Amino acid sequence: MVERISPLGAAFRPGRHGNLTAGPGVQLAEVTPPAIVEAAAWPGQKEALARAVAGATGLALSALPNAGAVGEQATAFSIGPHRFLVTGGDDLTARLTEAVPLETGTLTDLSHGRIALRVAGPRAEWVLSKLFAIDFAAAAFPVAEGRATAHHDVLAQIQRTGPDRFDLFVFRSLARAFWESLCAASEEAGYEVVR
Amino acid sequence: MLIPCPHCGPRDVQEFSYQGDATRKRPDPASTDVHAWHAYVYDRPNPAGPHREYWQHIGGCRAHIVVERDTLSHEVLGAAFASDLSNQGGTRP
Amino acid sequence: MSPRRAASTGLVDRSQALRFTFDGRTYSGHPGDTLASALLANGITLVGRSFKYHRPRGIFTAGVDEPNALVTVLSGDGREPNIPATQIELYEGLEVESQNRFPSLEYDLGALGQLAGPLLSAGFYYKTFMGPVFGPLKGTRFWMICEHAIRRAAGLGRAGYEKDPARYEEMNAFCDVLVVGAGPAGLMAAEAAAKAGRRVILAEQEPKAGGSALWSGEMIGTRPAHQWAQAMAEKLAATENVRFLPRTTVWGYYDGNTLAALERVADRPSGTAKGLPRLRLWNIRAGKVVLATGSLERPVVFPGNDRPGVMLAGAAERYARQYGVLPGERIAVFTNNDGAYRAAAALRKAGAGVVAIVDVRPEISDAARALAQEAGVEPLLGHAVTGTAGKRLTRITIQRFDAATGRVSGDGRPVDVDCLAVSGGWSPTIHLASQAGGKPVWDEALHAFLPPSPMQPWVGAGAFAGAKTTVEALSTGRDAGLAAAGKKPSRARLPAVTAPALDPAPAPVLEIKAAGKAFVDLQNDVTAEDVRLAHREGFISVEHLKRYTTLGMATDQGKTSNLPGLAIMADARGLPIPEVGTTRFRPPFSPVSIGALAADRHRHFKPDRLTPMHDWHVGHGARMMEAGLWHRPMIYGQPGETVEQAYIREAAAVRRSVGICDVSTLGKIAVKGPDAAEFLDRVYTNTFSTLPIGKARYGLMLREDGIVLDDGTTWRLGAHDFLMTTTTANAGKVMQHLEYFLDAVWPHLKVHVTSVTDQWAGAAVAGPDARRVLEACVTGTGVDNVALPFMGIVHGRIAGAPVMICRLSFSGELAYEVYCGAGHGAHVWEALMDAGEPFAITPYGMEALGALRIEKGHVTGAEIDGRTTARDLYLDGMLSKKKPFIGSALMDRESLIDKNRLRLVGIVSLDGQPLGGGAHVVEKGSLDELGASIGHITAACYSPALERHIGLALVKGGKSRHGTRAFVSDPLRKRFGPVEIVSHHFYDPEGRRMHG
Amino acid sequence: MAEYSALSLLKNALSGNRDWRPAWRKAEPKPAYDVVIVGGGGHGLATAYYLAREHGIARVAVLEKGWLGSGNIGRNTTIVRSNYLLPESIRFYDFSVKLWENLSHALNYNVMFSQRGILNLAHSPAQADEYIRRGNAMRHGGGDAVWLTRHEIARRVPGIDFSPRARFPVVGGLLQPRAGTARHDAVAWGYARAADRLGVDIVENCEVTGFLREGDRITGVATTRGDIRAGKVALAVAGSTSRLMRMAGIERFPIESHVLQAFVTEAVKPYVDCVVTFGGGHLYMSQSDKGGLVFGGDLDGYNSYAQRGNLPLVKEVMSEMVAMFPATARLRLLRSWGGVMDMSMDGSPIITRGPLPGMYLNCGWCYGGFKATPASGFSFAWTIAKDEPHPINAPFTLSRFERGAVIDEKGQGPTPKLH
Repeated sequence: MVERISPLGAAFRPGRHGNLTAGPGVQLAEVTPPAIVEAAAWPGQKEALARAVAGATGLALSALPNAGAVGEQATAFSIGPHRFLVTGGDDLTARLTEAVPLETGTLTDLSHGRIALRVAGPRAEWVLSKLFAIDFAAAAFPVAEGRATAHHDVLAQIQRTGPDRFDLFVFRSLARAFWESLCAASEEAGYEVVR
Repeated sequence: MLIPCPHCGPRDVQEFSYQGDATRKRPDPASTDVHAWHAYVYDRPNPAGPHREYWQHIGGCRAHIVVERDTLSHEVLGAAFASDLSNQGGTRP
Repeated sequence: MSPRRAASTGLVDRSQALRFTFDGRTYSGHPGDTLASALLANGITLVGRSFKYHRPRGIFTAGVDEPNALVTVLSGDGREPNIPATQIELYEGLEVESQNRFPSLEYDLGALGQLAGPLLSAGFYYKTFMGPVFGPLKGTRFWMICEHAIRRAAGLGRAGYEKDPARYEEMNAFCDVLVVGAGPAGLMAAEAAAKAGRRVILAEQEPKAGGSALWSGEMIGTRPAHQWAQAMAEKLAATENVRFLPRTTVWGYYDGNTLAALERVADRPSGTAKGLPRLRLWNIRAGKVVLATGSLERPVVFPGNDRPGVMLAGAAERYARQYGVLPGERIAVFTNNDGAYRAAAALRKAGAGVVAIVDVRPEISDAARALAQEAGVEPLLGHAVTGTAGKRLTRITIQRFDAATGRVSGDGRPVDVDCLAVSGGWSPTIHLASQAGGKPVWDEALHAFLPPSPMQPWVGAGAFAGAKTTVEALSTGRDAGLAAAGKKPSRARLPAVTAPALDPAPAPVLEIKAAGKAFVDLQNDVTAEDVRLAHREGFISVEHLKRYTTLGMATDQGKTSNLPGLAIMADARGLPIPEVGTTRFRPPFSPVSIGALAADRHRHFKPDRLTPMHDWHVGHGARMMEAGLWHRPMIYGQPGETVEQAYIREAAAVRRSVGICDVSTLGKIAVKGPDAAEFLDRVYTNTFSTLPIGKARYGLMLREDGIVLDDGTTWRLGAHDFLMTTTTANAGKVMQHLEYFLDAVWPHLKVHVTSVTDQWAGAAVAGPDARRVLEACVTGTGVDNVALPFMGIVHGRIAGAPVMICRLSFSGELAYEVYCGAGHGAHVWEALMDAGEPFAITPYGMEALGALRIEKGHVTGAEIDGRTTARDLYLDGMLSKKKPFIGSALMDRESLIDKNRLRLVGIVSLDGQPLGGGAHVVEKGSLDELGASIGHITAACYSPALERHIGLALVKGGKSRHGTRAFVSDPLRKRFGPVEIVSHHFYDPEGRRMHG
Repeated sequence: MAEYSALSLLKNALSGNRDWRPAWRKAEPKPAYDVVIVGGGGHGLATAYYLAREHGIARVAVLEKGWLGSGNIGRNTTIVRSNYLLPESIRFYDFSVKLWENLSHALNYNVMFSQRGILNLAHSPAQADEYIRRGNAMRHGGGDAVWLTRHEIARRVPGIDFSPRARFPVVGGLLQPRAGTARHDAVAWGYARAADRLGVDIVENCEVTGFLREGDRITGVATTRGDIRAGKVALAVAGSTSRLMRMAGIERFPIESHVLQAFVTEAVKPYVDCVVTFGGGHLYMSQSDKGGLVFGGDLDGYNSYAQRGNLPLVKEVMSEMVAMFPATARLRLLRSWGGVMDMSMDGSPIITRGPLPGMYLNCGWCYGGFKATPASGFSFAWTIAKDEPHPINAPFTLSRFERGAVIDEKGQGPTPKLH
């Protein structure tokens, strides 16, 4: 298997940076999973698609807007009226292909096209609020839910994977620029880049 | 200004791309009525008051939404998925 | 201690000294001071010069409404002009200078302009400077000479040209209730909403909460009001569901209850904690808003009302109480209302001499009388100040005044003073409410405009809403907070307030008419006479008044001048003030740094979009260029090579052996579903439903109006699975185009589109040796002519990575596009470079790509410019006659098929000199005598294959001119020369090479 | 002696400025006129002036619903230029610039047209070619245009980001030296005063509420101040065109109303001399005589009649400002405002007879209305007086959309927000 090369390049600088007077407020990491697949349903088929994705991944996934699920091996969340972003291991595409018939919808492999960046820590909401015009408070954005939003030209599909942990899926070609913005936004809180 | 996306909830206008008048009817694709095509492509009601219009949630779920909004006050009066309200006129091909 | 420091310290920490410089001289102040209070404490009352007449000016207010005391801050990371001294928190090392004076603040030559005073009446510049009608100064010349001098005299501070190194940030916040203003009303509102469980943001423009409580001298409960406010603020700040933002000005009220605020986080030079922004822009989306923005005092207009030493009474009181500073030693008070009496008492208590209270009213309340007694002076009722003297105020003149008729009588009585505290009553600060929509409502008793009825979900409280006392402020504040939280008003007891029972209603007198210049807009030097002149000339609507005289257009946006200006116009027109109207307030409430509005994009204006091979390109000497957001190699220059030499070498290598080019930026869209083929038939002008699996086809798209939108190849990967490619520039546009039709027009079609531009890295391998390069590295598939015919697609591996190869050609050579997962892009690229080494594989950039496509006559964005039709580009063959498609209905309208349209041709330089994109084509003429343009060159290059300078062009008549001579006419680059118009298919028109 | 001159200023100064006459009479509407012009903005007033001045038609009323000049004549960024690409546009706007050059004299009112030049910055070789194409088109069309290299720009305009870190490096720029800025309000007032002195009635606070008709023919207008009959009714109501057309029974029309915001900073000493536009986005900036930097960018991008915009566009424009002139981060935005634009389907105006008998229409100015004021008034007056277009406005018909003869400067097609 050929290893994928991270697009972050020299912009990825492990270690602590920024204002560390109160310790790093966030950890930043690249956490791109082996497989990222966009699953899209035909009108009226989103529930069937959610069931199919659930069956293939073992996730408890609902078809409600913004819904999502987080598991050990896989995650999924709604990114549009008929769409989920599903992540998992190397066998994800094969499993989904088996589970999702053409009558339900289609699958598109984005394993190379999207990069997952993780922002975690007590100041994660604060840092992300600098970049996105959505409400990151736990009451408004519960764990496992997803949001599709944008920071200027950078589309981001965001899942809350823990009380103070968010995984952001961005276009690969823009990942380095966005990473730099993310680091800059994190300087005030202090940040640690972890592998 | 906030646009109430039926999928994502209310979002700032900066996430949306405006696509204009949503009352125009696209003629039947096979139609050769140039006047009807001309009206569809060029003419707009452009009311001062409630206006039905398309917004695409381009910085979000990418759905097209039909929004009713007052052009005098910018108050949003309602929103629905465009896919539930096809603007294709004539017979369906 | 400075003689101007009062005995009581106010809220200033005198245990610590802070040094600062003003115009190069060093002074000292304390934490808690503003620059204004520190200057006053040092006895400095001359601070600036006015805009037009360069008159000496002092400190007029103590807050955001300051029109006069503007300085340039030098000690930040860059010069910052026009900052009110009242808005600068003092810090150690603060360095400021005064503005709009030459050679010095004390002796300003600009003040000589005052001699021409009557000539410089409102709008004088519209009536002169036109200059002569004939001769060298005709037209606009004379005016421009005059203008040059006028521009130098105008302007306030001087701005710098150095890049601003400061950090600016933006924050998005959501709350149930936003409370604007942390005075007594705002504090109560925030507390009430917080107790009801709402998420609350409390924003206060000053460093400390309290508003008027900081200097009212009142008691709330058992404590001085400022202590009560501080305790409330501390309690709220510690409350989980409250965010208290001091130093935060809410400056814009936009649609959808979105408000913009500016927080001064670390507005001082570096040395603050790393990572802190200088300013932070808050975008606040609030469920409900409580406006508790208080009120602003307005002056009375009278001759000489602008001298340093004249200030608002509330400001004088505030300097005495909050800052422990005496604005003068011999102070007079001039008022039309009771409020100024409290100021008089405060000033006296702080240690100043109060020498007179001049009141236009014939009678006053008992409470006012008692305060006058505290101030130790008998008020002069039915009197007015009618004149002043001194560069810095030394004397005022007092005369009898009849408030009913506005008439002045009797002899002037001089009184020696060094400060005059003036009050014309208070106007609610309704700016944000006005921005939110609606017309303000006139209140006769307060002689002021109250906020309009809400057009957006806000609730008013305190003086903003017309509350006349602190008790009312507390109760309206609490009710507003509850209302915003969706609760009913409370009957619980409010803290008691100890305050004098003053009459809140001012006398309706805002101007004293007497001889001498009386200023309405202090900064812009608009006088009462200017307002009357505007009236005489018919500029009587408020908007005309403002525009004709510049009243209210200065940096303070008329905060002190608005109402007096209206009152004078109303008087001139013989109308009540509300019938003259008021102007609509617009954002921002107070000036906002542009850096803060650019926020993080101050340093990252647009993201850099990089291909998977970007680092390789840069590492191998590529010179990169912009292509939208993308960075693409322009050339891979070798030492000593010019751009032209490099691209010629690269392009020649493609024609001779083999080259490789990064095409990852091409837009790529996955089109999937049972109706995908049908959809593509509707979207493209040609047919895709007949395309076999494993093959690609070139396609053309039109807009609805029949103009070409984009072109590209689409690959059929499965029965219901297509990969569409678009041009780099139009990828987003095409995606939106497809999404629109699928969502809004044909939602019943079962088709999904997804952008996969970033999923795939692409490399074009082109040249006679291209196949041999692939043969050397591709496994798992053949790449020979049988396995991979022209427009065929195969799947295999290169260096272990899965690849998809399509044989298609943009260069006209035998060529392949090799696609792989983007994460493998650099890996596959390097493997191709290794495999190509025996053939001297040459990476080529955009310039060579351009030259190769010009030789082939392929169109790109320069020809598909949003105005050309398929016929213009001789792509008629792609217009299916068997089916309708987007654009088919309108593409043949009469003007779109006109013979004289600009159509695509090739151009060959006949004089051996280069052609340039953007040059025009003419039938005759010269650079001295330009001919009529018959078209223009869209792209040009030196063709290594033809060894000539060639270009593509759009010219009238197109093909019909093939074989004719014309001229390239490029006056901008001073190039004129003969050309031949030829077919745009310059090179291998039969396509033998790419099919080979 | 001219009513306005240095001498008259002096004379009036000596008499305490008490003898100035109103700039225009507050006329009462008469029952009938030869021509009624609806819209007391720049174009309507200019049309009235040229009708009276060039064609001797003085029984003319200009009806303004609010205060004179309350529309876009007083809300724009004051730029006058003719740096267009297409021959129809070049001919029209260059004609306008020529009128501008003598306008202060013609009106005896200083409109402060200052020919300080406009510089369009180009940031890539492709963009440079595009601008050079335009500059060459201007030159071949009889206009003025000069190409400046990066170094010439650096010398001429301090403060532009020439650092290696600039996101969109400047590769060159197109300069039109004869372009510049003018004092916007003065143009309305100058035309109003000059028209008034020629006998035109300017009626403020007079809103048109409907049309008087005989059959198909428009014979006058109903207003809040009574019915007014007219031989010809001319509409110059950019921003409200669709509303007026609806009153005339035309429900759909090739116009969308959009809000455009504009901005001004606090006044500073001379900072930038010419008008500069940024090619890495959409921004145009100049400095007013008073010292404020006046600038604007894109439309907010949605239909609006509200004369108020929203925050995202404000931030976008400021970002571009800082990208172009990094030091302006330290300047402060003083005021923003909004105007309602008549956005047409190809970005070009409509100046024509019709669409109903007795009606004449001037609309669809998009961003371009201010600089067009003199030529628009001149050619509209010609069209009204002679019942045929002047050569400069002949291409700007309403029927061009149906024929496909669009004048699409930006190549964006029928998407008004992109023009």
